[in-house]
Amino acid sequence: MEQLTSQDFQCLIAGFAANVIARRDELNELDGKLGDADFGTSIAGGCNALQALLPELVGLAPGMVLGKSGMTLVKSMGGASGPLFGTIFMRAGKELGNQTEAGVAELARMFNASLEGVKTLGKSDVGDKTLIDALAPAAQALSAAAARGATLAEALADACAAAGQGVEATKAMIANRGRAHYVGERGIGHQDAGATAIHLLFKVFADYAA
Amino acid sequence: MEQLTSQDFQCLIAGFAANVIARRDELNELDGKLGDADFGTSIAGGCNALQALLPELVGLAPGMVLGKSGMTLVKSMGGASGPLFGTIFMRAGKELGNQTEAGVAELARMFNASLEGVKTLGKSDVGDKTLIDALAPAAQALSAAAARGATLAEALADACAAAGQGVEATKAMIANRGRAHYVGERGIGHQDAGATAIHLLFKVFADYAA
Amino acid sequence: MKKLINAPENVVQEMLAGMVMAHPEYVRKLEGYQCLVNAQAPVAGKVGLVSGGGSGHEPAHAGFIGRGMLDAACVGNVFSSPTPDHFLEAAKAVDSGAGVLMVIKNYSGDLMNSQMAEEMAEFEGVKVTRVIVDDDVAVKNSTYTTGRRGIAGTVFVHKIAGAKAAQGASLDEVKAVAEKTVANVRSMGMALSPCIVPIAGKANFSLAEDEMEIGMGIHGEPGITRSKIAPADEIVSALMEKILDDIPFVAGDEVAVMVNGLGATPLMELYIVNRKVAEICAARGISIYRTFVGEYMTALEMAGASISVLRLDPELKALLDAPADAIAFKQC
Amino acid sequence: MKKLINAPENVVQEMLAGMVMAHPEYVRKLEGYQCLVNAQAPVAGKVGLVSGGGSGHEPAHAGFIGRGMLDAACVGNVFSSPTPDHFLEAAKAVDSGAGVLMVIKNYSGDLMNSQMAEEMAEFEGVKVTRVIVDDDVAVKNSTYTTGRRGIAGTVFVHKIAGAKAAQGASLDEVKAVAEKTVANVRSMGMALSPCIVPIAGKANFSLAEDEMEIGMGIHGEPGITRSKIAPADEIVSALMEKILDDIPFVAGDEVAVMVNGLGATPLMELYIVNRKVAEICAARGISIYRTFVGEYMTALEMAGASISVLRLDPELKALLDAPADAIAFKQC
Ligand SMILES: Nc1ncnc2c1ncn2[C@@H]1O[C@H](COP(=O)(O)OP(=O)(O)O)[C@@H](O)[C@H]1O
Ligand SMILES: Nc1ncnc2c1ncn2[C@@H]1O[C@H](COP(=O)(O)OP(=O)(O)O)[C@@H](O)[C@H]1O
Ligand SMILES: [Mg+2]
Ligand SMILES: [Mg+2]
Ligand SMILES: [Mg+2]
Ligand SMILES: [Mg+2]
Repeated sequence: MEQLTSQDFQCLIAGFAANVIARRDELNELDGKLGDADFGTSIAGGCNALQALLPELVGLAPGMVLGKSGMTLVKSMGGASGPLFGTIFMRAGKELGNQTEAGVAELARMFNASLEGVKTLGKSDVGDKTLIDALAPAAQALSAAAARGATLAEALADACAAAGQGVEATKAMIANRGRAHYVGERGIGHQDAGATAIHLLFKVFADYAA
Repeated sequence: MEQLTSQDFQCLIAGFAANVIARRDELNELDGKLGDADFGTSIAGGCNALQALLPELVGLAPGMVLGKSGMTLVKSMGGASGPLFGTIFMRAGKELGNQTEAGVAELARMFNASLEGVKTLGKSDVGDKTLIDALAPAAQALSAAAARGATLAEALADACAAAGQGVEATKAMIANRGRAHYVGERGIGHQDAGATAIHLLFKVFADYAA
Repeated sequence: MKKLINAPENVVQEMLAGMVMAHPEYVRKLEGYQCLVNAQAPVAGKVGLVSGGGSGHEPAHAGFIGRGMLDAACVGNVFSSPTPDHFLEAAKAVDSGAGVLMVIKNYSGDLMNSQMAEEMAEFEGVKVTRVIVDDDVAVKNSTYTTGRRGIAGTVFVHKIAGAKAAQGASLDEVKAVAEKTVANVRSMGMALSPCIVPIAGKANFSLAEDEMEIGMGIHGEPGITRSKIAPADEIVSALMEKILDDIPFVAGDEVAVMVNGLGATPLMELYIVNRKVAEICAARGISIYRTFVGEYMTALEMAGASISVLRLDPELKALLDAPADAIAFKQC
Repeated sequence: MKKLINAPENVVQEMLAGMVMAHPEYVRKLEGYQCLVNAQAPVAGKVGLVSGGGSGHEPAHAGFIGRGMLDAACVGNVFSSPTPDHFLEAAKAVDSGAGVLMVIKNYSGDLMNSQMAEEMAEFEGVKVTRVIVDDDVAVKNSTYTTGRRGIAGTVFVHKIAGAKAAQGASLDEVKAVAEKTVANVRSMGMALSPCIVPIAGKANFSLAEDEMEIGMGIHGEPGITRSKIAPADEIVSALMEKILDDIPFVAGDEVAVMVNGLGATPLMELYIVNRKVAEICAARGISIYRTFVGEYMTALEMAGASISVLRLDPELKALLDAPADAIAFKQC
């Protein structure tokens, strides 16, 4: 498989939702170390809404699949992560536009657009100990993969690995944004929950394409 | 010693105060089983006020010594026991009037007057699981002792023993008055705190005259 | 014991000082007594309204001092009745010559201390009379016992008698409407956790992590049943059945409702309780005229709530609606 | 977890239902949204005032709906910002054409969700603007971080902006006075015990039996220092030093003070806190114009308190004094 179709994106969204729901408590616990322990509940709530949305996605263009999913997350999650995760999907969908399929080059463009959206909305950047620290390296890995003409499987495996390293890197950081910044130095050693969910997203993509 | 003078009553009040203060926590615990666990704190507070009052009692007639002590208890204790213990001393003092000494006959009259005062104020009677169940038998013992011409030591020893039996008897009773009545049957097996303090009062008298 | 206090033996004095500092336009302290008095009292020609009892029930009772409610409140130590001299001085401070009504909750201590004060007032030429509130249906009433306890329903008595007094009614009239309120109000509470009297330093009872006590008093006196904790709707149903069946309240009655927090229970939960109270009233054909949700008569940091229902008639409705401007009870 | 609730996932809906049932003369529910709207809104010509945020802070924010304060409040899940559509619908419901000001506490979630709502409102032709409250001096301010948190000082913004809007001021004028309030209010809190988010079912942090945390946030976010519990006066001194030195407040300043309970702390303790607050202000030559003591911005059943100090000028004084008739904030 070198191109992802609408049906693929529907499967990916279903897979992401199922994985997140299964890890709800784990994500709450991570948020608990740095913030208010609700990230798992919040994103699992959003993923329940995604599951309910799935039937409505059938037959839509991939961009709309992602856009509608993003809007659903925004409307159902709340908290800081709702607008951010919503933006990730909405911007990715917008970037894809009316195209009927997405390959490595498109995915690279899409997730870089997501990254820009998150940075603008969150007024944050790489190194702030947020989901950006997973999303940015993943997007970069996709760009690199596209540049060297890698396969979809390779590209997504790279993105997943980069996101994973990004999650690891958040452990050493001191947060500037979100509730995690209130813990300041006490947060060193703990990984960011939002970044962890981004890693999960790319893992679902990578496993699907593998 | 067959007659108690003003100085004797001052000593008795000092003795009662010291004993009660030493048993504050114990009395709180007893009240805690049936009521709100404050009786020790309350009567110990009254006894602190009695200790502060002692210098003012010097030179007063016995009736005034008791009357002033009673008023001090009323003003310093609060709760249910304040008016009741205050009444016990005030009525005893009033009954003695201007007499300069009190023997067995006077003590019998005095504590029977106290008993009547408590019954009227508390709208309570023997068998209600209150301090009356210690005070009534003690007063009766004093009357019996007076009738048979017993010595002061014998009379007060009898009164103390009767009060002690009264305390024991409260264990089997179900309270009708005071906060203890809210526990109803759950209070069976526990002795009344107010009755315990009355027993202490007569123990101080008995030990003094022995 | 975790409390925001200094020395436990100073809590009442320091609280009173803090209240006067916060609300000098409402209250002043009666020098030498644990009493707060309406800054405007005595009001010429107006019956004085005094309440009091142990502290630890804040905002009751000093928080209800203000225009259209209380003229003074005496504050005993935590959960312990004030002594007669405090009641007496409060009555003297607010008497304008029209006499003074004392609103007393039905506990042995409060009864006896206020009775002594009433008798002492006679000697001082102040006309004082009392009304005894006994709204708690958790305790069976009987002439052989002290009878039912006074709990949050007392706040309705303050409001209604306060409004009547503010209208310039006579002592007899104020007392009559206070007694009518007492006759028509019923309450019951429950607790999820105990509270700690500062001077005791430890909880006055214990409840297991999954236990609650239905009928708990506002000093931690035992209730009717201790049982496993249940959903709010079930608890409310149990309380409301006891309350409504007591007078009884019947279809067509108009009532005021008070959902009162005992201290630690969040307002969120009180509103969840109120939802079920309103549903039950609707199902029984009882119409709710006014609802009060909040902390009115607390038991320090006890978790739990009480529900009070007051049956209304046109007079009580008008008096309940009258404006009030007390520290912790305002009606614009 | 011991709570007077039914299913944890229904607490917000049931609370809102209970609020509407209790106070139909103040609020109505916006069908399909977690929003309560002033029963009178929109008021012709008046700027609409909307607030919101996670629930669990009751009476904030829905309890501040009423004449002279808020027109609507959106309520997210416990401690979690509402989504943009709720803010949007609230704004639409209260807009009379004069525009809408949203009062938002400075948390990433509230910021982003309300910003999205602001952008969406533009498309719907509703003029919406925001003011961000960041009064908590426990957190250092910096352009590189999210900055200070918004806590109980927000209630002053509601009161003052609400009074300005009630006077018929324009959106720009209401926003300006809200921003002036934000610029002049500083707060800080502390906690003695954690709280339990119903859906989590367990405490969100733990404190040993002799520990407290200074600077604790209203969602249980960590504070500045965790230490052995100290006497109230010491704690208040520590908080006041941070607060007063921040603007800084200086001798001659006139201020309003709010001593706010976080949930489980009895009013008795809040007044003990206020006593020391007043003493410290007096010692610094700062004069207190008005004091508010009670629960305004809670964190469920957390034990603890926050102190807020607002520096006043003649305009702010007049607006603070203006009448208000909200569910949980009345000024006669
Ligand atoms: N300003 C921001 N920019 C980017 N990511 C952010 C920002 N604020 C928070 N996040 C991300 O959101 C996650 C927390 O989400 P959530 O728990 O829902 O938010 P909150 O409880 O703070 O409202 C964090 O782990 C972080 O990755
Ligand atoms: N009506 C009454 N008549 C006689 N004694 C009473 C009455 N009520 C209470 N008592 C006595 O007072 C004691 C309780 O005193 P205390 O704890 O100070 O009162 P409370 O806490 O109920 O205000 C009881 O142990 C009982 O002996
Ligand atoms: Mg969070
Ligand atoms: Mg007791
Ligand atoms: Mg007591
Ligand atoms: Mg959150």
